[in-house]
Parts: sequence; C-alpha cells; structure tokens
Amino acid sequence: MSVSQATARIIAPPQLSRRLRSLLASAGAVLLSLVVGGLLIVIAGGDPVDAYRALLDGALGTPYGIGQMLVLAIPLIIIGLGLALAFRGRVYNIGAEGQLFMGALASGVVAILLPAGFGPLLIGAAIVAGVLVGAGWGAIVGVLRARWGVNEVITSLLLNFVAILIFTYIVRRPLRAPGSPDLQGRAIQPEAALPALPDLAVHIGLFLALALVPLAAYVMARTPFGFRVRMQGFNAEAAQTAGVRSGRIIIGLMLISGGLAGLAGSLQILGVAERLDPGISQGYGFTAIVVALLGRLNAIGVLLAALLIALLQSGGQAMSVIEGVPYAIVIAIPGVFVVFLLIADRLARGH
Amino acid sequence: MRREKWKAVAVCLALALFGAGVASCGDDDDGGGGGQAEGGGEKVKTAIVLPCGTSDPWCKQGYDAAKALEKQGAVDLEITTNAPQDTAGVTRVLAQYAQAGTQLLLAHSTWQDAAFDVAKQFPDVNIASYAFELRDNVAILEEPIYQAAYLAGMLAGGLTESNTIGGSAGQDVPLCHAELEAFEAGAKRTNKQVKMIDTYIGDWNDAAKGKQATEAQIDQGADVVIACGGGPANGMAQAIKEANISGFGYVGDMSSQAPKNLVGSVMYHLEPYFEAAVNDVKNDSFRPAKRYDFGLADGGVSLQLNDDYSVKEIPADVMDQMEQVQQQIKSGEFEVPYEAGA
Amino acid sequence: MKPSVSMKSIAKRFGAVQALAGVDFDLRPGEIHALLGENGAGKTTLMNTLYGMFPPDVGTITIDGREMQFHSPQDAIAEGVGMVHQHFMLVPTLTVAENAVLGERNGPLLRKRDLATVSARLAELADRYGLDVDPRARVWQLSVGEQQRVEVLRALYKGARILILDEPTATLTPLETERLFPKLRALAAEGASIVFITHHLEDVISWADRITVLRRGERVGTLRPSESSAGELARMMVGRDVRLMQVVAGERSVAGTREARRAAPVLNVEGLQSDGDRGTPALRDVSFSVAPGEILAIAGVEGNGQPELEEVLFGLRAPHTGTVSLDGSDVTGADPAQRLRLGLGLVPSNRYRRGVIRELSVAENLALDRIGEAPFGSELRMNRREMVRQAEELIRRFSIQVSGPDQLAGTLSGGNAQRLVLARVLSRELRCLIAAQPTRGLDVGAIEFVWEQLAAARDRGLAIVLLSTDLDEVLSMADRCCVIYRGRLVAHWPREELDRERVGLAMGGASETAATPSLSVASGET
Amino acid sequence: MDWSEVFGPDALVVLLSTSVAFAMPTALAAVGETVAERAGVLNLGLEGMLLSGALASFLVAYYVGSVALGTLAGVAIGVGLGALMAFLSVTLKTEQIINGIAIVLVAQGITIFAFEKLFGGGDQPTVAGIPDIDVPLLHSIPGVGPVLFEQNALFYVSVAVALGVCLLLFRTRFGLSVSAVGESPAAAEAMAVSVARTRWLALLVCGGMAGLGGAVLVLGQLNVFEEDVSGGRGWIAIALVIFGRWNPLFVLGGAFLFGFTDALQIRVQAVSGGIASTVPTEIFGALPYAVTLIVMVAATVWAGRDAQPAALGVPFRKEVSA
Repeated sequence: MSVSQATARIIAPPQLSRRLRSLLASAGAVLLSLVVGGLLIVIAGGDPVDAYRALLDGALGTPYGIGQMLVLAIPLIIIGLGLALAFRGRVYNIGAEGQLFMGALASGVVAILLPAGFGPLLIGAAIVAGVLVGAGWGAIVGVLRARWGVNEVITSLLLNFVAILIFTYIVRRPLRAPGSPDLQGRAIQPEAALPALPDLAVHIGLFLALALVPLAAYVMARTPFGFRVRMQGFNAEAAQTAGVRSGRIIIGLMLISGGLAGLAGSLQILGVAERLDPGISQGYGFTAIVVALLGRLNAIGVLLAALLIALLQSGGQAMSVIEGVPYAIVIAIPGVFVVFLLIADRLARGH
Repeated sequence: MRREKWKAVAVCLALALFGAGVASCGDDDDGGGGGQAEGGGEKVKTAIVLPCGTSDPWCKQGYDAAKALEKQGAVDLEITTNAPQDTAGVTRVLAQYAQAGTQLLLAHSTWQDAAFDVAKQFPDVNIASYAFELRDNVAILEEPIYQAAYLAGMLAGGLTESNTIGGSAGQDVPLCHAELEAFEAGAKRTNKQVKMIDTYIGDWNDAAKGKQATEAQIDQGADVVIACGGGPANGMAQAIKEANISGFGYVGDMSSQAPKNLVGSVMYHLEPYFEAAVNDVKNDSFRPAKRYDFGLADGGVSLQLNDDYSVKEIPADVMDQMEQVQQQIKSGEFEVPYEAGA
Repeated sequence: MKPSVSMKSIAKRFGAVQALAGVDFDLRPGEIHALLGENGAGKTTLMNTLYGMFPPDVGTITIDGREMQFHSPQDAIAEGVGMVHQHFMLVPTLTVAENAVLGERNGPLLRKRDLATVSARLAELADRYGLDVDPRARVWQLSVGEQQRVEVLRALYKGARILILDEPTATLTPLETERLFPKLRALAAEGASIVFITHHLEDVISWADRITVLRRGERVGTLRPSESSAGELARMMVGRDVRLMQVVAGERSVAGTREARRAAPVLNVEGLQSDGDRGTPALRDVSFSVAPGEILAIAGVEGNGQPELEEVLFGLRAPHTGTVSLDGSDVTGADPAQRLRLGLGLVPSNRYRRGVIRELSVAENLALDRIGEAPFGSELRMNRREMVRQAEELIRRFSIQVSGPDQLAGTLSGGNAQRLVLARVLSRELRCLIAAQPTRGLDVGAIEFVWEQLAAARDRGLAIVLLSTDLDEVLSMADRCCVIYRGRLVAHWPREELDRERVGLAMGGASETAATPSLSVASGET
Repeated sequence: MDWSEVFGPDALVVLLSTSVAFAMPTALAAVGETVAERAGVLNLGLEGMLLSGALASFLVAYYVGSVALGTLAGVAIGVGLGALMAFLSVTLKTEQIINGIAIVLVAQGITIFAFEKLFGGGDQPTVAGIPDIDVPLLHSIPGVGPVLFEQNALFYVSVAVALGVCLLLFRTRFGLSVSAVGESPAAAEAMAVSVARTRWLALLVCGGMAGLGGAVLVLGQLNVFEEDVSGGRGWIAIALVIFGRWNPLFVLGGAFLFGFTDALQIRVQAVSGGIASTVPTEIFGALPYAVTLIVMVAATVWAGRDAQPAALGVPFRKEVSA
C-alpha cells in the first residue's frame, strides 16, 4: 500500500460516500492552509490565535463588516459560477479579469453618457451593456478555440492585458474625472447608482448574485445543456459522436462565463466605485478561479467558497489592522488553499 | 516500490519549497507597529494606510513622516502596508480603523471614493487623502512635486551637453504630466535649446520597462533624466548608473540607488501635511475639511541635492539661478506653471 | 532439451479479476511456440510478466536456468527478451532508428553519428532476416506490416534471443502473414525462441512447433499440432463446442436478400476523397450504396482507410470531395447531430473513446444521444426518472451485466460496454446503421450476441454498413461485400459469390483489381 | 517623426541589443516551458517560478553579495517549484492547468510577504550591477558584435544555457525520451523509458530555466526587486511556446521578436516625444500582446496542431489489465 493510499485511509475511509470524502478533503485543505497561514503569522511576529480571532470579528463583528465582506463576495460568486460551469466543460477561461473590465467599461460608459431621466431603466441598460460586452469579449476566445482549436488558456490570458489597457485609456483620456490627479474616470449619474441596504451598506447586486446560485445549480444539474457540458468535459469525442456540438458548447461557455464576469464588472461600477475606476477589481477574475475550484465546480460550493475567501480577505485586513500582521499573508493563502486542495482531493480519491 | 520513493522525494521538495518561502522571511522587527500605547491622553489616534511596501519611495515618505509624528508623541499610530488596490478593499481597511475609534485616517493614495464611503459610514472619523473633491470630514492632500521638478529642470538645463533631457512616467496622469512639464520648463529657463523626451510606459511597477524607457532616451542623446512613479524611478536609477549620466530621484531620497549619478531628488515631505492634519484634529478645526497644500515655500516639497554626485560639475551660475528662483518661489514672486495635460 | 524459458505457477490478479491462476509455461531454444486462447484468457498478461511490464504475484521465471526478478521491461530486455505488442509500441513522430535507441542507457549523448551507426546496424539485421525497412523513415509514414517489421527489428537490435509476438497476424493481410512466418522460422533456426499469441487456429496449426492453450487464466494443455485438430483446439479454447458462426446470417433466405437489393438504397456514397490524421490520402474515390434490409460489409486490413471511412460517413471527418446522401438528401456537410436526427446510427470502432463515457452512469450512457429529446425531457429540463426507467428496460432486453442503472460505464467489461452501445444505437428510430469493428476484442459469447442483434436489425429492414477487419465476421454477416485496400474499394461480390480465399487475397491487395496500374501509383504514394 | 532614428543602422543596433537583453528572461522561461510541454506537461506555473526565482536570487545576492550564488539560488527555487508542479501533475496526476495557476498564486503571495517583511521601512534595497563584457574580436563585428557580444556575463550564461537546452532536446537520449513521453507515453514505457521520471526531470529543467530567467531579470538588468517584478513575462513565455510550434529554436526567435516589439514601442515613443501625446500610449503598450496573440493564432490556424505533442496535458496512467 502506497504512502498516499495510507494517508487516504486516514483522511477519508473508503467506506465513506464520494461526496462526503471530497467534502472532507476540502475541509482538510482549508485547515492545512490555515495552519500555513498561522505559520506565516508567527514569522510576522503575531499570535495566530489572536490574529484569527481578529480576522473573525473583523469580518463578522459588525453589520458593516459583514456588509463589506459581502461586497467582496458578490463578484466572486458571480464570476465563480461562470467559471465553474466553463471548467466543467474543460474550457479554461483565464480571462475573467479582462472580461470583467470590459463589462465594467461598457456599463460605465452607458451610466455616464446616457441622458438622465431614465431612472431605473438606466441601471438596466448599463447592466445589459456590461453583460453583452463581457460575453462578447469572452466569445472571441470561444470562437478561436471552437473554430481553429487555438488554446483558450493563452488567448483569454493575453486578452486580459489588452482589456485593461483599453479601460485605462478610456479613464485616462475621454472619460477622465476632472481634477483627479490619477487614473480615475468620471462618476456615473446618481440615478444609475445601485441602492444599498441600510447599515449593511451592500448594494442590491447581492440579491442578483444569490439568485444566480440556484439558477446555475439548476442549469448544471437539470438541463440538457449542463449535461452536454459534462459530456464534453469527460470525453469530447464520445460527446461529439452522441451528437453534441462541441463548438457551440465551447462558445456558449465562453459567452456565459464572459457575460457573468461582465455582470460582475458592471455591478462593481454601479454598486461599489460609482465611477469608471481601475480600482473596481484587484484580480477578482483570478481569485474567482480559486473560488470555482474550491467550490468543486458546483454552484453551492462556489457560494460557500466565495464567502470563505471573502471572509478571509476582509477579515485579513482587519487582522492586519488590529494585529499588525502584514496583509500580504492574506494574498498568499488562496494559492496555498488550492495546492492543498489538489493534494487532499487526490489522496481522498486514492489512485 | 519506486513510485513510493518518487512520492517521498516529491513531498520533501514541496515542503522544502514552502520552507524556502518561509525561511526567506528572516527575523527582524515586525513591519506594522502594534497599537500598544494605551489611551495616549491627548495623543491623536491616527492610522496611515499605504498602498505599497515601505521600501517603495512613495510609501516610505508617508511612513517616515507618520513615524516622526509618533516619535514626537503627537500621535498614537497604526500602520497598514501593501493595502489592497481595489476600492472595496481599501474601504474595508479604512472602515476597520474608523471602527476601532481612530480619529485621523491618513489614506496615502488616490482613494477618494473609499474615503467618501467610510466618511459617510463613520461621521466621527477624519480622513486625509489624495482626493479632488472635499467632504466635511475628508481633507485633500496635494502633491505639488512639480515645483521641485522645476528647480531640478533648471539644473538639468545647465548640466546637459546634448541639450536633450528625458522624463519617463508610469502613466500620463496630471501628477506626472505636471512634473515632467515643469522639469522641461525649468530646463528651458537655463538653456533655450533644450529638447525634452517624454515616455509613458503604462505601468507603475515594471522597473524593467522603466529602465528600457530611460535607455531609449539615452540613445536619443538624453544625458539628464527624471522619472515619475516607483517602477520608472527605480529603472531610471539603474539606467543612469550604467550609462553614467545624470538624473533626479523621485519623491524620496534615492541617492542610495545611484550615489554617483543622482544630482539630487525631488522630495515630497509629508511631515507638514500630517502635522497640520493632526493639529486640526486636536483643536477640532479639521472640519470643514480643507485642502492641505504645502509647496516649496512651506517645506512640502524640495529639491534635495546629493553630495556624492560626481558625473560633472554643476555650473556655479546655474546653481545660483536655481537658488534665486527657489527664493522667488518661496517668497511668492514666481509661480511654477502647472500643466496637468489633456 | 533444456528450456530457455520456464515459468512456474505464475499467478496475477488485477483488482477483482484473477487474470492468471498458477500457469506453467516453458519455451525451448529454436522453437516457435503458440500461445492460444480467447480474449481475456490471460495470454498477454502471462507474456507481459515475462517481459517485465509487471511482476507476477506468485510464481517464478527462469531463463537459461537462472531465476529472474524483472522490475521493468529494461531488465527483461537485458536478459534477451523482446516483445512485439499487438498495438505497436512505436513513437510515430520519431524515425525507425530513434525508436530503436529509445530507452537505451549507454551515455547521455545521442549525436548524428550515433544514430548513423544504429541505422547501419538495423539495415544489416534487416537484410539478414529479410525484414526490409528504411531506418531513417518516420514511423507514421510506414504501413502496418512495415511497423511490425520495425518492432521485430528493434527487438533483435536490442539482442533478443527470446521473441514474443502478441497477435502478430491480427493486423496483417493474409499475404503479409504468409511472409511473416518464414522469417520467424529463419530466426528460430538461428537458435532464437519464439512465442506468438493468437486466437487464429489456422496460424497455429500451420506454423507452431508446440501449442499451449489458456482458458480463464489457467493452462488447459500443451500439445503439438500433429497431435490435435482445429476442432479440438477450439474446444480447449472455449471449453465447449463452438457453434458455427455462418449459421447466424445463413438463416436468411437468399430470396430475402434479392428483394432487399431491388429496394431503393437508403445510403448513397459518391466519390469520397479524404485525408488521414497525418494529411496523407486515406480515402480515394469511394462509392457505394446500401438498401434497406441488407448488410454491406466493407472488409479490409488495418491501415487501409476503414476508420477514416467510418468518420466520414458519420460526419466526424470532412471529405475533400464526394457526397454522402441519406434517403436522397445530401448530408455531406451535416454534423453527427443532424445525421442522428435523420436516422443514421453508429457503432464506433473504438467503444471507449467514442462509444461510452466512463464517468457517467449506465443509464446516462444509454440516453447519451437523446439528451433533451422526448421522452427524456425538454431543452429546459431532463427527465431522469424516465431515463432510469428506459435504462432498466434496455438492460433487460440486451442483458447487460450491471449492478444497476447507476453503475458507472467505466466499470463495464468490453462485452457489456458493447451491449450498452448497441442498446443505445438500436433503441432509436434508425434508417441506416454503421457498425465499425462491432466485435473487436469480444469473446465468443459476446460476438454471437452482437451478430444476432445486427442480423435481427437487418431483418427488420435496416440498412447496415459493416466495417470489419475480421474475415469470419465478414463471411458470416455480409449480404454484399466490398474490400477496401489503400483507401480504395477494390472488389465487390454478392453473398453467393463470397469465398474466404478471394476476400482474403483482396484484403491483401492481391485481387484481380488490385493489380490495376492506378493502385500501383497509390502504393507509390504511401 | 524621423524613422531613421529607429531603423537607421546605428539606431537599429542599439534597438536590437536592448531588445535581446530585455527578452532574455522571457526567452529562458519559454525554452524551459518548451521542454515541459514536449514531455507532455502544460506548466502554467511559469510566472510564479519566474517571480520566485527573481526574489530568491535577489535575496542571496543582497545578503551574500555574490551574483553567482544569487543566480544559483534563483535556479534552485525554480527547480523547487518545478518539483511541486511535477508532484501535483505527474505523481498525483491532478489537472495541470489548475496546478499551474495555484503555483502562481502561492508565489505571488509569498514573495510580497517576504520582501515587505525583510525590507519594509528601509531604503529600496539594491544589489551591485554586473559590468558588460566585450567578447574580444567578436564584439568588433559590425552589427552583430555590439548586439550579441557587448552584454553582461549573465547574458552569455543565459545564451549558453538556452542553446544547451536545445542540444539537450535534439542531441541527447534524454531529449529523445522527452519527445517519446510527450508523443506516446505507452510506447515509451514499453521501451523502458519511465514516463514519470522523464516528466519530472523535464519539469525540473523547466522550473530551473524560469528561475534563471528571474535571476537574469533582477541581477542582470534591474539590480532591484519589487513586487510583481516579473510583470506577466511568464504568461507571455507560455504563449511563445505555441507561437514557436514547440521547437525551442523558433520559441527563442519568438521571444526575441516579442522583446523587439516591446523595445520598439518604447523607442518610438522616445524618438517622437510628439507621438506619445497624440497617439494613446496604451496602443504602444498593447502592441507586444497583440503581436504575440495574432502570430500565435495564425500559427495555430495555418500549421494546425500537428506540431503539438499528442499527449500534452494528459496525465499518463499505466494500463494494468489483461
């Protein structure tokens, strides 16, 4: 019996159901990562216990704190759902960050330039614009892969750089905020701003995000599309032979994951920054990859994972404030998460 | 059997890797200062939030100024470095401090939206940031570094033999644009034929690109250069060291990076800013919040010359001219033109 | 005479399967020894242990009287054991010489002149044993027969005195087979000991010095051809009297066939031209048509275009020129989805690559090509209950051995997987069925089942195209038969005129048509 | 503007020599990735390996004061991450794409943390630069000389290593094994070439190359470290492998083409201070990515994927069955 199998026995006894095992695996991974985090905290000269306590009540101590955590969770949930679906079909969209920025740009432009007086319609228009442009940006990648088999990882990745450059230009020149000393675009019209919940101070995009979870779950588990995506992911040739049009699936997945990233972007503009601002995202598109994986490419899982990462990061800031522990630790942890998750996961399944 | 052996090796390597990451984190004093000072009487509970590490010139200036105030016993200081770059993230950090009863928040970057958001949520907190609009409890910090750049430009005009000077910046934003324009204007003042090359590399951190940009300017004959932004400045320093030409440091004293080649640095001093803000908080005069703008006259910015500079002699007359103008600026007779660009 | 190899009570278990249960086997210098048995009898497993692919759980292997502990093929090769696998273990993108040096351990460098020496050595061996191949050719450019020669050559190059050939004739034309064995005989004459694994009785009787028969991981016996008959060997293999396969199709009246031929064709194929994966021509001007209620068998040996034809017919590969039409409507440009809808069905030649999805349940696999169609729900919702219900019925009708509809398809045996594929394909409304190698790798029981199903479908009026490399299958199933050679249909007979000799020769390219100049041009190209 | 300032003989020489130098880190990483991919492993961790290599080499050079040791440290950490990638992708056979991304995330976090921990509050630390060495005779060859033979020691080392790896792939038994396991693992295994072992080694080489790239970036060019100093070079390197059709020589060529466009855009700005103000600088910024993207797509569309190793991205499981 090999080392790993031995460990597997310990982590997850074979008699347990597959689902429970992978759940245990996730839990184990999270635990291990927290241990590593603790190690770093000690090195930074902090006390892990206090630090983690600070982390918890920083994130959950007050309504406002909870609200701030949710604000971060919203884009992670929305993008994570799209990526989870795409990854199920083995379409590795690494370009969510760029799609987010393109979506944000589109809805920002709409929310700034459209004449006032539309009220909520303006919000609607802005969001639609964001989704469409995000989806379109994703579709470029989809078409290249579907039509000529161009590796989507690379194309989506390179397009991130391009998207961000386009965004930068717009906020630097045509739509720059008058008087700003830095890269900041104009503020959106007040009526385009998403209303926020009292004392939580979370924009109502939250409900949209939450509503998407069951929807995504349904699409993945109950619809032929979701099933074809899995077929494609498991065995593309067999899927094709059974009449699945892989090209359409690939483009579809890029449209959906791109569109959702675009949606996340437009919510960041309308609900958080309320102006065209490069600060709407710091690698959310990449963090969402972790979320999708940590969530086991399953909708509920994505929801939980997003909340966990959000808790970690918003709490992590509290930690750095209260315990004086460098925030960089928090940047390191998600990656450590995935590594351990991969290991624990494989061990749980055994060879 | 062999497979197990491989696994064992692999595990070791994987662990060793983390080990490396951890071990390399050495063992000196912890970066952020803990808020141990128990209820420091009239001390103002202050926190400074920095967008970068404290070895970055921009952040170091803020860090040092705040530390200085702490030493004077004026403030009871908390520090956050490497704060997240996204608005939501910064908002969280600021909010954390506001929540912890911090009286004065020094948000050391262009964080207007975050500041406004927190200011609305926590009416008691006072915030100073690089905003461009005022709120009752959000004050504006100005960075008139272009004034010092003008003086630097005057020296550059005198130093250049090729009559070509260069400036590279992270982005074409007003802050940098004004700095480069002033540098050019200053140079023109001491040397009519001066030609200035501007390069915007489109990245605040990529020192390699910054270096490349300066080198390209050097190839175009530039023999005195300046930069705007951490990456560009670091790259510039390395480039002039290798080409052994002259240049000016940005925001902080960068002479340690190119001791022989830096004529000096256009310095940004935050002590007066922070001091003013702290005092306003102390005397309840912070609100309605104001625009803190300390130029050359008030010691907010300065041109700090580097004694080790040895590429060539600075012509005495140029030096005198520069010092005169410095006086005129201080006395207000002369005002450095501010060109924010498109 | 002292045996060069002697294996004592070899046992090997894979998970639940006891592949070998204490098998004895010995091999003498200079003999050609046939290892006979059905699929899954353990022939290959036994030889893999001798070749060091994996160690036996129990048992000893002695070579020239010394006991061996092989941990990898390398150890075996070092002891002079060489193996020619059924699916050639050659790297297509490398040259023959490079394939030969692969895995060699002498020195890190591999300069041009090292390869030159190797090529020289190979060339020398080649004409010593008449195994003509060009050492500088890239493997993917070679025909199947040539590739097999490369394998043998490589084994010799690595100094093999004990040569194992796994199903050497499975992929060869009768002609190539005719050429292969004398060469083996020559090798044996020089003192090499040769084992060849097969389930073809003819080869055994005509070429083996001794025969060892395996059944279900046990040795049934070892005997000389002179001491036995085909019938006896078959009985030893299967453990019961084998029913003669011809019966299946023979039950059908010739009248029925004629009437079928009068009906309008369902599938019409005109002048197909297509390339293989490597961009070399694979199909050259292929035309045929199939009528309802008849089986058109297209016989051929591997590497002559059957897979490409299969893919083109089902829309998995686009032809350069030519048309495929179904019930008169042109479907040349249609993708599999559309063809399925028009009533075209496919039993794919590679059932694990294209037939089933291992990670999905049997129930899901049974509904694979009707997801989103009634009765399995709409595009908005799948009806899993219905899926399971129908699955249970199909499992019964096609007697698929499973614990239940939820069992993962990946856990099915080859036979059951094929039953699953048939169940899925035949349970939908079909006009025409393409059955590619439907019985490859199946045991006798499963083969009979598949043939009965196909015959039944034919009798229900389905038009069937049968692509097969198996002569027995062709002879017993075909109502009409073509032979595909180097991408061309080179011969065509109605059932009445079928005979083993003719078809065999045509498959080898030696039929009367095969001699036409156009073909020699073709062979020049490949 | 005066284009002779960009493409005139002298200008061109300078342009080329800078682009070659600045492309080197990317080039090294790309060649390393070529080895990994030819062996059948898609290593997306490259950016992280580059970044860690940069930090490690900087730290050692800074504290020990030896560029040589620093470089070795960079290589070492790269090899370490290569081992992690191999452990996940080859030993545990988890999804390669995901492993790579995880490695990048870890590397980014740890480097920022460590650097701030060590230097927070102090002056921007720098290490001594290394002087350019003019190769006797060769450097006086007009054109080529200044471009290739007036660079610093690390540059020559890099060139040697890069070419060494090409030889490794084309002129050694290991190289042959690499193509074999990348093309048909089963055949390799049957010929006693261990797929696991070969892929492990390939990934160690890949990691080492990326680490070296990081070292060259920091010790050979910048002499300073800062967070995210690798600035996406690792990602570009991966694109360049497809761009170069998995042939290390073409990949090298691609890397230098990329470096050239990058140097070109900065230079064009410098030459025409004017253009920068009218033409948005972002267009210059996007140029290198656009060029890579277009050429990569074109390469795939025309050449198809036949150059791609057949088993790329597919974990190898020994077929143990009767």
